[in-house]
Amino acid sequence: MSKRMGRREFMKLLSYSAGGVILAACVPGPQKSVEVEGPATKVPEEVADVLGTFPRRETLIARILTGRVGSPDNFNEWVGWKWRDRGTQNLANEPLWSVDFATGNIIPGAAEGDPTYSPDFMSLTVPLRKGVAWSDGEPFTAADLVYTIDTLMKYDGFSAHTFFVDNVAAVTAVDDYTVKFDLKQPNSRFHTTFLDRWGCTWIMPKHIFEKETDPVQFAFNPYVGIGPYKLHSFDPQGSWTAWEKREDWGKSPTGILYGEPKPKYIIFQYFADEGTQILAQLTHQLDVAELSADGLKALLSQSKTSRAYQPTFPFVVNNDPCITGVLFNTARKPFDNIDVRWALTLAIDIVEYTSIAVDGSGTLSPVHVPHLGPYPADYIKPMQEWLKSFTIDVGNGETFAPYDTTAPKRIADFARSRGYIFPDTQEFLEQAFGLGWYKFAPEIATKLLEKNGFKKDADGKWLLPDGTPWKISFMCGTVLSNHDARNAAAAVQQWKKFGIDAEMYTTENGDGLGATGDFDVSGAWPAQEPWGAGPDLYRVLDRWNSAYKKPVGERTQGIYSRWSSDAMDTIIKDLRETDPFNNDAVIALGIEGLKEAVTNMPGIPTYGYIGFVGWDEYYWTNWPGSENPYNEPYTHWPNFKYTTPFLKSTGA
Amino acid sequence: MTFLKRYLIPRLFQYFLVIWLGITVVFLIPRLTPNDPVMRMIGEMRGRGSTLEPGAMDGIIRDLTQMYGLEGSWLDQYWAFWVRLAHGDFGVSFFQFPTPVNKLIATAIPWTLALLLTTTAISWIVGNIIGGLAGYYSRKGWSRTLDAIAMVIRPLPYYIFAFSLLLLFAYVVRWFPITGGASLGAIPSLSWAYIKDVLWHSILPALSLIILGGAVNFQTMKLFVQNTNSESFVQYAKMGGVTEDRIVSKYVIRNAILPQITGLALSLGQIFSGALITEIVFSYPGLGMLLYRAIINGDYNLIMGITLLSIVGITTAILVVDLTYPFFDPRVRYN
Amino acid sequence: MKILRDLFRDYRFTFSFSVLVIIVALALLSFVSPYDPTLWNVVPKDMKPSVEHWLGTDSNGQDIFWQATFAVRNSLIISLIAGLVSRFIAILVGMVAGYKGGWVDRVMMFISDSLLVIPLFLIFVMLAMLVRQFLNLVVLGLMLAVFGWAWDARVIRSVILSLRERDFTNTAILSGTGTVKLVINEYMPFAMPLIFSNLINNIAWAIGLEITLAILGLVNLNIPTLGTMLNWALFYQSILLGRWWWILTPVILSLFLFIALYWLSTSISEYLDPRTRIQRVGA
Amino acid sequence: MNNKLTVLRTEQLKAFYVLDVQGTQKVAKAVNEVDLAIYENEIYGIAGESGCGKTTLLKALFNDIILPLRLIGGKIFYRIGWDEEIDVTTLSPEEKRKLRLEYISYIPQGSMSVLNPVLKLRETYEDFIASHVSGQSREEIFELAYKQILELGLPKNVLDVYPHQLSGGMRQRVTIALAALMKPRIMIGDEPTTALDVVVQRGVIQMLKDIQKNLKNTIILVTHDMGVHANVADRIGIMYAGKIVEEATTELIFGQPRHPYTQFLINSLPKFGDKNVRSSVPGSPPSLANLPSGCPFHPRCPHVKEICREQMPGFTQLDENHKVACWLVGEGNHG
Repeated sequence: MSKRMGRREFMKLLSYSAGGVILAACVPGPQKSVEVEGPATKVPEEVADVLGTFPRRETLIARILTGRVGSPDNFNEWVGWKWRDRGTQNLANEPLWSVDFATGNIIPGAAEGDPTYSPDFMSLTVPLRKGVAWSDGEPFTAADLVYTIDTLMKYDGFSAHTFFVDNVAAVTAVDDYTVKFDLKQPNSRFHTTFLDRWGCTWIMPKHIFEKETDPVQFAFNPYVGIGPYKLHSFDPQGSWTAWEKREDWGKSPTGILYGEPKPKYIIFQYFADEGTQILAQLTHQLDVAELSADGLKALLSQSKTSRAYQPTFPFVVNNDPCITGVLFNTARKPFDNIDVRWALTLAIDIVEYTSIAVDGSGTLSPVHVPHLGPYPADYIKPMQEWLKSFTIDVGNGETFAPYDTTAPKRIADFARSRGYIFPDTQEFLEQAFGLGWYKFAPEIATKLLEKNGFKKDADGKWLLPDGTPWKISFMCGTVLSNHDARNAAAAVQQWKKFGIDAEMYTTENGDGLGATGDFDVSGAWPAQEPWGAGPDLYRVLDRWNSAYKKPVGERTQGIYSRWSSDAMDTIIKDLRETDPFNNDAVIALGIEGLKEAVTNMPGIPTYGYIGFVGWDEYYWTNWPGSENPYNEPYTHWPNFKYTTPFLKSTGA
Repeated sequence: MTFLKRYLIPRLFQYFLVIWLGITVVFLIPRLTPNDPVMRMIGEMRGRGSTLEPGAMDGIIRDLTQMYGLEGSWLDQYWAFWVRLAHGDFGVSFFQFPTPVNKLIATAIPWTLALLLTTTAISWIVGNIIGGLAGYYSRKGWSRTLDAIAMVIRPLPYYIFAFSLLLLFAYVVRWFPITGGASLGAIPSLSWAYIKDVLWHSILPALSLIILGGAVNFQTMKLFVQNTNSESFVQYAKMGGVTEDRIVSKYVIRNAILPQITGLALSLGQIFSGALITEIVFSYPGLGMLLYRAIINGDYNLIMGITLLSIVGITTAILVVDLTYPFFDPRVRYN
Repeated sequence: MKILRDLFRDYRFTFSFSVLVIIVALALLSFVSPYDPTLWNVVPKDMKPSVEHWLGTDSNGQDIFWQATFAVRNSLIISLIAGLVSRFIAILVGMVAGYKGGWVDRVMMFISDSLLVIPLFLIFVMLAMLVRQFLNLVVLGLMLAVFGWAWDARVIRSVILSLRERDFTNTAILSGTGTVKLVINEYMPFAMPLIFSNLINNIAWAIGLEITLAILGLVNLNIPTLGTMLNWALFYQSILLGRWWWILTPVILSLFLFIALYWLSTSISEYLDPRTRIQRVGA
Repeated sequence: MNNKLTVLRTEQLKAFYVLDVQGTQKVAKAVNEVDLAIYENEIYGIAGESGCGKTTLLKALFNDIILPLRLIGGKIFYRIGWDEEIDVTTLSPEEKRKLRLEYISYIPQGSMSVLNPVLKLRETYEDFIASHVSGQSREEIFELAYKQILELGLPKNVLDVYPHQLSGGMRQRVTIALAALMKPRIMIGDEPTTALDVVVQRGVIQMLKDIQKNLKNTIILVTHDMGVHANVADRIGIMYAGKIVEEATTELIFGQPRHPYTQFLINSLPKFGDKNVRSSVPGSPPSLANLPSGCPFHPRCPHVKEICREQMPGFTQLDENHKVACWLVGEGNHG
């Protein structure tokens, strides 16, 4: 109790210091570990009614992830970037299919089921859901989808224009609820452009767009979609957007699939500063938000009504299908050398690495897909034997088996030493920390480097083969809480300890420098993320396609590591000719692809993307936490609409 | 007539030359940075999970380059910029495509002007009056106390100071709202309820700016007054038995304020750049964040739009000071 | 020596001098730091102040006391470069423009006006983006200096303008005093208090801008400064997590630094100003 | 002693600068046991080298004793009515203020800096007048001011300009006119002619004389220039190291100076037809904070005797209008 008072006192004190009173020495100190229990927060009565038009009990307030909406009165999602997590993708729009990240399944929304490809992959048909209506009451039919594709192909201002012009020969409505696409060349993954992960090709309401002379310039305000919520109002400054449950919610795919959404209003609000945002959540003015690691700790320690995705350490959401890590620019010396890339991998002590990056809370993956959803079962577990037997050539006829199955256990021990408390079951450890990673073997790394002519100087600093000091500039973005920066910080620390002059280089222009190959090492994803549903790794492997690779100085179209191999090209070609719904064949090819990637290590996979969601359960409960993961937990993801029917009002 | 020919016309010529030079520099600098708006947009879409098919990338880049009007050489773009400007048009924002820059600025500017004009004016007036009195009565207890307070407040990093105010007044005692320029759900109108709401939300951001800005003005003015206080004309007026209120206002403050007038004009001119950290801490709407995001995203047209305002604002402020300064200080002549 | 003795008579000077000595000593201590300031995880994380770690440790696993020694040193370097170099330019430009008048004045004011009108913030963000890789302390200091003199040059110029109209200028010119001598002997004493307060303002401005740039992530966050230290503390939510020993270290350090500089400037400028000197000594 | 009416009188006036140096007090004895009796309708000159305390004496006579100058002892009497002598050191600040300009006024050394540079002279006049009279009579006084300006031969528009637009001589005349405006009983001038060239000086002296003749009041004039004293003063007090050492009518001072210091001062005056460079007083004046023992002049005195080093002589009354403090002349009266 006294400890909690101390923290409160400190905060008060800091505020008083604004008035000139600084008595820091009198503040009792806080504690080291994070408390889940917090002080009772007094809820001011006025919070409940401050909103006027939106009765607080019937309203859910969530944070816009992507910031203040720059063009709040423009909902034309087909042109440029439109802040779609303000509620358009997550409430008001429904795509043909969405990925259910919690299970790895596909949720058919506007579609009735999977598409059917012709055997030569030159055409496919899509069945549409019946009984769906646009939020203005007009029925949703095949004509809308056909109109959308025709329009996108007609105007080059649409982002997806080139893609459809390159791929689609014709699109026709077979009947009101069936659409047939004829393709220009075989494409077994064409349907994934309609698969919503965080944006996909959406369907335009024909009856509205056809009235417009220039659909590119059309602002599409008010927004009309087939999702369960419709636009209520928005701030002209873009700081909030309010959505209202449709009276005919039963005519949205969400309503048809899961029943009535519970909150009458949902508002997405913008917060520029995390500290302010936490204060809003502590005072129940914000129900749900994604935070930084320490922001979440602060929220949990101050609030009794807030919870995280997991009830215990590591608290985090670890079912986002991205793998984070380190990406080498293999077009630049010395990163073109496999030995160098492996040496840098073995110079990493993964326990210390994750402790620096995420306080030990990431789930490790030794391969280039994350440890979540279907991937452990389909890939990581089946690959264990291969990983254990995998060796690298250290030189002088010596080999080394780098795989280390004790890494998760060691991370768990570290976390306990920090004071965190969590279950000690094999199942939990595997889910929280993964199955294994690579050994910390600086002596092997040294041998690998010396094999290639690297030397250490008198101060123990590494020199390049030409005798100049080895400097590594690790490129990442300026937002320090993002995982590229977290990985950058951790890797730089590890390599510095190993004797390399490494430094973090933060830039806003990561994409420009990345695409043109003007960097050493980057914190961008070490591999393209998979779709997140089904075992198909086509999306991951295809970015290593040599056909996309451009010389340094030109914008490459593939992954920025600019790595490719003949073996990988063959695997990609085989996969392209495989039916994506043929799981066994897809998995077999996927494993081959991952082996090729691990062997060459064009980027180091470290831990899966983790998010820090904080829910204030004062007004709404039954969130999809780890003990009841009925849906993915984020409010900014497209699937949030499928969570709304399961929420429960506390009646507070 | 000679004033016109020998002073005003060259001065106006200089005025427009400075504006032209400023604009040209602002036109060039973003184009010199490695930040390419097309790549930024692609990066933004990619970073936010959009599926961009690798095969379609070249086409997307081509389309965006064309849409943004970045096809020709810099000279072509520069010419196109002046042609557009002649029609009072800044073009469309790249990042908020296809929203016109004019509209983005028009939505944000009332917030910035309302907040910063008020706070700049108040902190200048209050800071100078209190600072002037404190300088004149510098041996009194209250003067020393105020001086100590200003001295402690001023070095506090603005972010820490603003967040402390927020903690105190919006969390510990909940008198003011935590965030935003108006309540959630409030739609702009000229109703009293809305205006009241906006005022209520503006108190903490305004307070943070006024206190810090006031402390700066206080300290400067106090120093100036202490210097003026020992000038012969003040001593002479005292010898002449001039009443103290006249000495303070017409002899001490009236003279000490002269350098502060230039300062005020420049702060007013700088308003158009917005107050970024204020906008961050209080999630307050305004030009600061708009400009910052435009810079980060390489949104050339939006950068031009906001900085043009800012350049004209400051240049005009300087011009006004130069033209009116002889009225404040008769010793200074037009030259 | 007499000057120093006179100055030490002023409690403000004594205080400021002691604080600055302590701060400079802190900065010098950085040269004997047992830790490399760019290495993380060298001490246990998030420890309260203790005997081993006088000011505790931070969430990056660094010792805050030793980190602060580097921060103070680097912030002093940046702000002194910025302050002194820009003061030099401002005094030179302001005095020459104000005294010479005519086309010299016009050209100089044209340059300074042009610098003044381009929003500084834009320039800094852009330059920071452009040169972040080379953004060491000296470059940052010079960057702040090059763009930080224009305003003060104008202020100094206007002081000179009004001084030029005073009698002693004519008297001095008639008696054949050279320009340089006139400016230094006659104008500098009048401008000195102003220049001192400007110097302090400028140093304050440089430190403040460095903090702003650091909070926005636009400087090299590996180099400890008061700004980057604050940025890391805020990034790890040390206020809401109650890690007061971390957040308060850069805040209190900059507080004392500023108060010391402020008192130093008022004390010295009062000393330099013969009119207030008698008053002060007589007090 | 005589039948003239005393308007200003001091008794054993001691006014020291008390400085606190590293905890120990340092005392500058600027005015040390001065007894003065100044009559109605005369011009009284105070002469001495710079640093002898004459300006401080002037301030004390003006009852303007402010820190760090302190009244250590003695009294200052003004004759307010015909019979009423009051000790003005005991007055409240407001009472002191009211006496100024109306009863006793001050003529500064006429440099640019005594007049508020940002005010037209009319406004300065307005401030001075309005601080002493109110309402209807203020306008009357203004009319008087105009009349007076014309009478004194100043240009008609002199009140419509700023101080910096006037020549030094003109500014000096304006300050004299201002001092005389309310017909004060005493006017005190602090080196009013020093900064002026000889021709202008003569005009200013004439102006002072005219005013005195007109108003029949008292002028106390401080200057180091013995030539000026010779021209204007009726009586002269010679001051050395905080003390009056000789006092007599002008004729006596110039005709029969008795104190060696006075003799030096007179001899340093250039005379017509004399082409030799005049010798000035040898040595330099003593520091007021560290006076020699005995007679403070003894280190520079050519006729120094043993007693001079040990004891300060008292005044010897040579004549009704002539007194000297010197061992050469007599033992004096210490009572």
